[in-house]
Amino acid sequence: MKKLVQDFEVLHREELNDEHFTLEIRAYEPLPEIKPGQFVNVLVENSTQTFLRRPLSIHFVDYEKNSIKLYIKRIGEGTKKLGTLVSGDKLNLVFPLGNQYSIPSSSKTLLIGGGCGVAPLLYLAKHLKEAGNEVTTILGVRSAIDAVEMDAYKAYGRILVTTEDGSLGDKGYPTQHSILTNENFDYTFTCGPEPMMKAVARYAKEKNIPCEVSLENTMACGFGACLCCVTPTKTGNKCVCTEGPVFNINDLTW
Amino acid sequence: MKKLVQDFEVLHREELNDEHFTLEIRAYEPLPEIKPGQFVNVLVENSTQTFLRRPLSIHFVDYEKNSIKLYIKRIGEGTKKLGTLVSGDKLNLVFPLGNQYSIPSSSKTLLIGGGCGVAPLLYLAKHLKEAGNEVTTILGVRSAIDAVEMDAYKAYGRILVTTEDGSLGDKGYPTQHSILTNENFDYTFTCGPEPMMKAVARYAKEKNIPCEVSLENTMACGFGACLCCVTPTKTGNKCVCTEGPVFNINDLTW
Amino acid sequence: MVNLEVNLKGLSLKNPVMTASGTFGYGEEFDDFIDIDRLGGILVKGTTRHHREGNPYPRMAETPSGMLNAVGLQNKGVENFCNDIYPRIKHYNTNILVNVSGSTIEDYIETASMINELDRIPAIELNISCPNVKEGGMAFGTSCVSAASVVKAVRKVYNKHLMVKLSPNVTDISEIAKAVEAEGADSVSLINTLLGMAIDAESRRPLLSTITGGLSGPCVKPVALRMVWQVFRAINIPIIGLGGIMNAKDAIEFILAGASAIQIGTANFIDPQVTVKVVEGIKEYMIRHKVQNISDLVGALEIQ
Amino acid sequence: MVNLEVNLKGLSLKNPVMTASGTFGYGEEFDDFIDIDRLGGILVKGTTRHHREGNPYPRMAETPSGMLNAVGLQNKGVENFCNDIYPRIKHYNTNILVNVSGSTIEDYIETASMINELDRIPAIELNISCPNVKEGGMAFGTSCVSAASVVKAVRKVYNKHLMVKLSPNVTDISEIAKAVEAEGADSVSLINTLLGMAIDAESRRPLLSTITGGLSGPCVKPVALRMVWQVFRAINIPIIGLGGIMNAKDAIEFILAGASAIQIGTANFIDPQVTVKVVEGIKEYMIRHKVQNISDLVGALEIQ
Ligand SMILES: Cc1cc2nc3c(=O)[nH]c(=O)nc-3n(C[C@H](O)[C@H](O)[C@H](O)COP(=O)(O)OP(=O)(O)OC[C@H]3O[C@@H](n4cnc5c(N)ncnc54)[C@H](O)[C@@H]3O)c2cc1C
Ligand SMILES: Cc1cc2nc3c(=O)[nH]c(=O)nc-3n(C[C@H](O)[C@H](O)[C@H](O)COP(=O)(O)OP(=O)(O)OC[C@H]3O[C@@H](n4cnc5c(N)ncnc54)[C@H](O)[C@@H]3O)c2cc1C
Ligand SMILES: Cc1cc2nc3c(=O)[nH]c(=O)nc-3n(C[C@H](O)[C@H](O)[C@H](O)COP(=O)(O)O)c2cc1C
Ligand SMILES: Cc1cc2nc3c(=O)[nH]c(=O)nc-3n(C[C@H](O)[C@H](O)[C@H](O)COP(=O)(O)O)c2cc1C
Ligand code: FES
Ligand code: FES
Repeated sequence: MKKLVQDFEVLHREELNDEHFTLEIRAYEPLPEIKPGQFVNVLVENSTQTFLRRPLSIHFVDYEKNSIKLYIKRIGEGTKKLGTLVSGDKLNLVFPLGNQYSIPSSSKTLLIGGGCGVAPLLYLAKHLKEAGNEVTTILGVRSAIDAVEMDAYKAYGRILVTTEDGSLGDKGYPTQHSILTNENFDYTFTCGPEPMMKAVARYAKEKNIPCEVSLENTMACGFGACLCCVTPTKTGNKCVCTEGPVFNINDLTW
Repeated sequence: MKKLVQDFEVLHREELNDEHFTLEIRAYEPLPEIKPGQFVNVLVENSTQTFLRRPLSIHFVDYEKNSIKLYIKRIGEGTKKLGTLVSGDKLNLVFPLGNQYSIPSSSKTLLIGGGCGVAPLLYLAKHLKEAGNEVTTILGVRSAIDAVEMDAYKAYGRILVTTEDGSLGDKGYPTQHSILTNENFDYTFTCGPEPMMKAVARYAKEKNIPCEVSLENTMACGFGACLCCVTPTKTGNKCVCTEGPVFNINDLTW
Repeated sequence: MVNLEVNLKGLSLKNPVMTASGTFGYGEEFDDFIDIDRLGGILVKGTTRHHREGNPYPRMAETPSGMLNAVGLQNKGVENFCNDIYPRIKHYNTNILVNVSGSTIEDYIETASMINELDRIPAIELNISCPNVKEGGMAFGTSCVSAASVVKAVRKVYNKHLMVKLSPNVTDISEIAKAVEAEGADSVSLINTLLGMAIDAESRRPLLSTITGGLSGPCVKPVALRMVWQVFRAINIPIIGLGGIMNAKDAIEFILAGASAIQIGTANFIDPQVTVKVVEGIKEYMIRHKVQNISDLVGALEIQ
Repeated sequence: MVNLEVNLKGLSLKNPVMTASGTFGYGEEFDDFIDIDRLGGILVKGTTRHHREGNPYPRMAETPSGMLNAVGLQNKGVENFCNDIYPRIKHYNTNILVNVSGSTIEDYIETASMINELDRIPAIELNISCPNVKEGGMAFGTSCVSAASVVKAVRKVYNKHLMVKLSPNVTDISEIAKAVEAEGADSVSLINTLLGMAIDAESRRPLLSTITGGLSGPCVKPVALRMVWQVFRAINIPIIGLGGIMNAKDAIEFILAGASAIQIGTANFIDPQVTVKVVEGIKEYMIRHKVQNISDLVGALEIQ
């Protein structure tokens, strides 16, 4: 999978709630094959406080429109600046980066996302469904207003929600959802805050099913050149940007 | 004259030709009294290459609209960025800075400008006329297309042009304009490239008439705090930002 | 309410925010913009025994997230300061510190003893680190022996608070800090500017008349923070931290690294009101983090 | 046509553009983005006698116009390099230089002598300046005596081009340069990273696991340029300049200051194609300025 540096054109920015938005961007050249779990490294221009690129998961790919969708949470200068882009603006990407989630077949798969960790799960759900799996996605959010894009997930399977304030779905964290005790799954995939992913990992270990997590890290390059993004694994330090971001929990020292 | 730090709102940007544009900006508070020859120091935001403010002469003041007009030449990052501002954008200014041109009365005054050195002359022409002087302005430009805002100057007196390619007015530099040999003046004021100002100074010395020039310099603060902007004078180094930008040529070591 | 007061070995500041020498004129330049009395202290321009014209134009170049200057200590000399400037500025209700520079030990002694006589100047900042003076201004700050010798000499004639400003252009700044502490410095301020250079590729000329000059602004902040942290672990007298502070967050970082007070330099050029904003920002941070005394934050960096 | 060839005391480069060690992996990481054979040379990762895991996470922090890193020379050791990596990358039709790092003189000797055997490696860059290794990596580069001793030892076992990479964290870099020249270094490269630090004011923690780390990027360019200029006037062997080069204009500045060739580091992370763009940009500058040979620009800074 050849990595590219390319300009994209912003097609559309959609505000999901106060913090989150999606950015749909179109490539000028035909997109290469992009796997679920991969990410892009975005150059934030016209900003004094973003010297390095910003890594963002690929939220969705539309080959017909030749576009990629990003799901972004406003955190600091960089993401805030991205949240001001409008249709027609240019955006420079290094992509596609990183490895990918495994795609089993004919299995009962469980996807658990929290915060902006939900970003890669939509595209993963699509691939899982296409490979003949049964897909259940649990999104853990703070409040009903944060439960966005429900319909998109529905297209690929079942979508469940937990809210911290109980305003929608089960109250609590996604790993406290009743379905985890009521049903059994063959595979689990997760992305989100580390404590949540660790809870999912504990659940998977208990149930003795495979679990893949997507890690974040501080990245300078995103393609294996700087070694700034290591995570400890059972076989030594590994680069999150090339040997991850997706790791099987069995490889981690969790 | 109290100096202020204030946000302004862009009312209008007008492209004069490929290189030059004017920016009319409105203050939220009533403008203080602004003298001809003074300048502002502008913060260029959202640009990675402009750490310091950019000094720009005050081209015109409209107290009724509570607005200042700047006349800007695209040079580098900062001025190019200013050339992308649109109506409604904010601009932070430190102003009014520097001293001012002298305003004689009932005199025959000659204003000579070249390049973006014309910036302060329009507002000066207005003041000279209001004080009962006769105003002749010579603008030296490269070609007819650069002879902009002629009507504005006309409101305050006679406007003459020299072009380097002879496409409008007298051919040559402004100090070669025939009027300098055909008529006599009591005062001369100039702003523009140093070689031009030096030619004007020579002319004034020959004719034994007062001559005031507006100098540029590298500025960090613009209000006398850093001493980065000195120019040598007969009485030692002087700050261009507080003791200038306007100097009588008799004080300079030219 | 939160308590921003700082006690620097007897020199008490109403808050930790001071201005950096050479970037704040004599204070008066900022009267239009802020109420100077709200600051912990102001450091006036580098002052020398004799009048100095400074370096020729050009003296300034912009750099990525910073600037180079080659002012070269332009000032009218200490006598002029005592007779003309001091009477004009002594009314400020804040600590006025004079930055004392020199080319020889005798210069420093002369200048410091004259300033010693001024009632309303509670401290001097001994500048042994200015990179823009040919005749040795910086050399004093780049070896322990010479740094110690100038501090020792000045200590004899100066009996108020003696702050010593250290040069970052050294292999081991904590050694220099220890040397000046041993000679009786009451505090150290760091960093002065890093020696740098800028070139215009098109004209093939240096951008400064002096070829090299002093680098300041946010670009130097990581180096400055590191040095404050190193010095904090090496000495027992208070540290005044500076170098690239643009806002309250930056100021807090220096305090966490070990600075008892901070100075703001280059940022004054970009926002002449930055100093009072930093005072307010520090207050806000303390309230938000439930910190009662600013001194509780000094060196409070958490290391596992 | 313009001639970009550079001869560094026997080491000939097709153009002055090389990559900086630790920022370009083993070259392979850039195969997707550029044709590496178009570069004057590549410096592969810092290589040590033994396998090193490097420092714990987090290893990186963004700073104004730059970044701090604390990678800590993560690499699989020189044997792994010779057996596994070298065969994979030796096909590149450019100069491959190995950056040799160590904690003891013996380490340097061992590593250098093993690299000496590799046909397609025409030179090593002796890293006596890495700030991220506790056991002395940087100490070697911060005194003339120790710098000289390691160069002397390596010179005995290494008979190809010996480039020595200098630390900027010193009082007088030209003294160090002279010391390594005297021991037979064929060229010097400068600068390595400046020692810096970053703090998160909110969590009150350092942003790097090692607290301090190495600063690189445009923020250090003024310091790097100044050092190249100082060293250029002090020694007679060629200088390879680096520190914050982002484009051809920056590269030209280093060459005017005295660099015979340049290296590009951090910029590779932001634009993985920057190196070839700089080659093109230098060509364009030479044509525009009617410079026939790049060597005509070396140290050609005009000073009145
Ligand atoms: C592989 C990968 C995929 C990601 N996918 C997404 C995504 O799909 N959507 C999304 O909204 N975010 C995603 N992130 C996180 C995103 O990169 C950061 O939120 C972003 O870089 C913050 O930039 P900023 O300029 O807005 O904030 P900054 O001002 O840079 O930082 C604000 C805070 O965030 C922390 N931070 C900054 N950069 C990172 C980083 N790279 N990793 C962890 N913490 C950081 C800082 O320490 C600081 O405390 C991903 C990160 C990685 C590594
Ligand atoms: C008192 C004063 C009044 C001015 N009035 C006007 C005006 O009315 N209209 C106008 O268009 N310009 C004016 N200028 C010049 C204007 O400030 C510069 O063109 C501007 O700062 C360039 O910024 P930049 O970011 O576009 O270019 P940069 O990228 O900063 O610089 C491009 C080139 O211009 C040179 N340069 C940068 N800043 C200055 C400076 N302050 N003085 C001299 N050379 C500089 C640089 O060395 C470089 O070669 C004035 C300057 C001063 C000092
Ligand atoms: C224009 C200018 C002039 C300076 N003059 C002096 C001086 O006279 N004495 C001194 O000790 N430091 C002087 N400095 C250094 C500053 O006081 C300060 O140490 C340095 O700029 C770093 O802080 P900053 O990044 O906040 O500016 C000067 C700095 C600048 C930018
Ligand atoms: C992530 C990273 C890793 C580095 N590793 C090494 C190294 O192994 N050996 C070395 O000599 N320099 C190393 N350096 C320093 C660079 O080679 C270079 O000297 C420095 O970054 C300045 O150049 P730049 O500003 O162009 O990046 C590293 C720099 C970075 C940013
Ligand atoms: S971010 Fe550079 S190696 Fe992973
Ligand atoms: S620009 Fe600072 S004194 Fe003039």
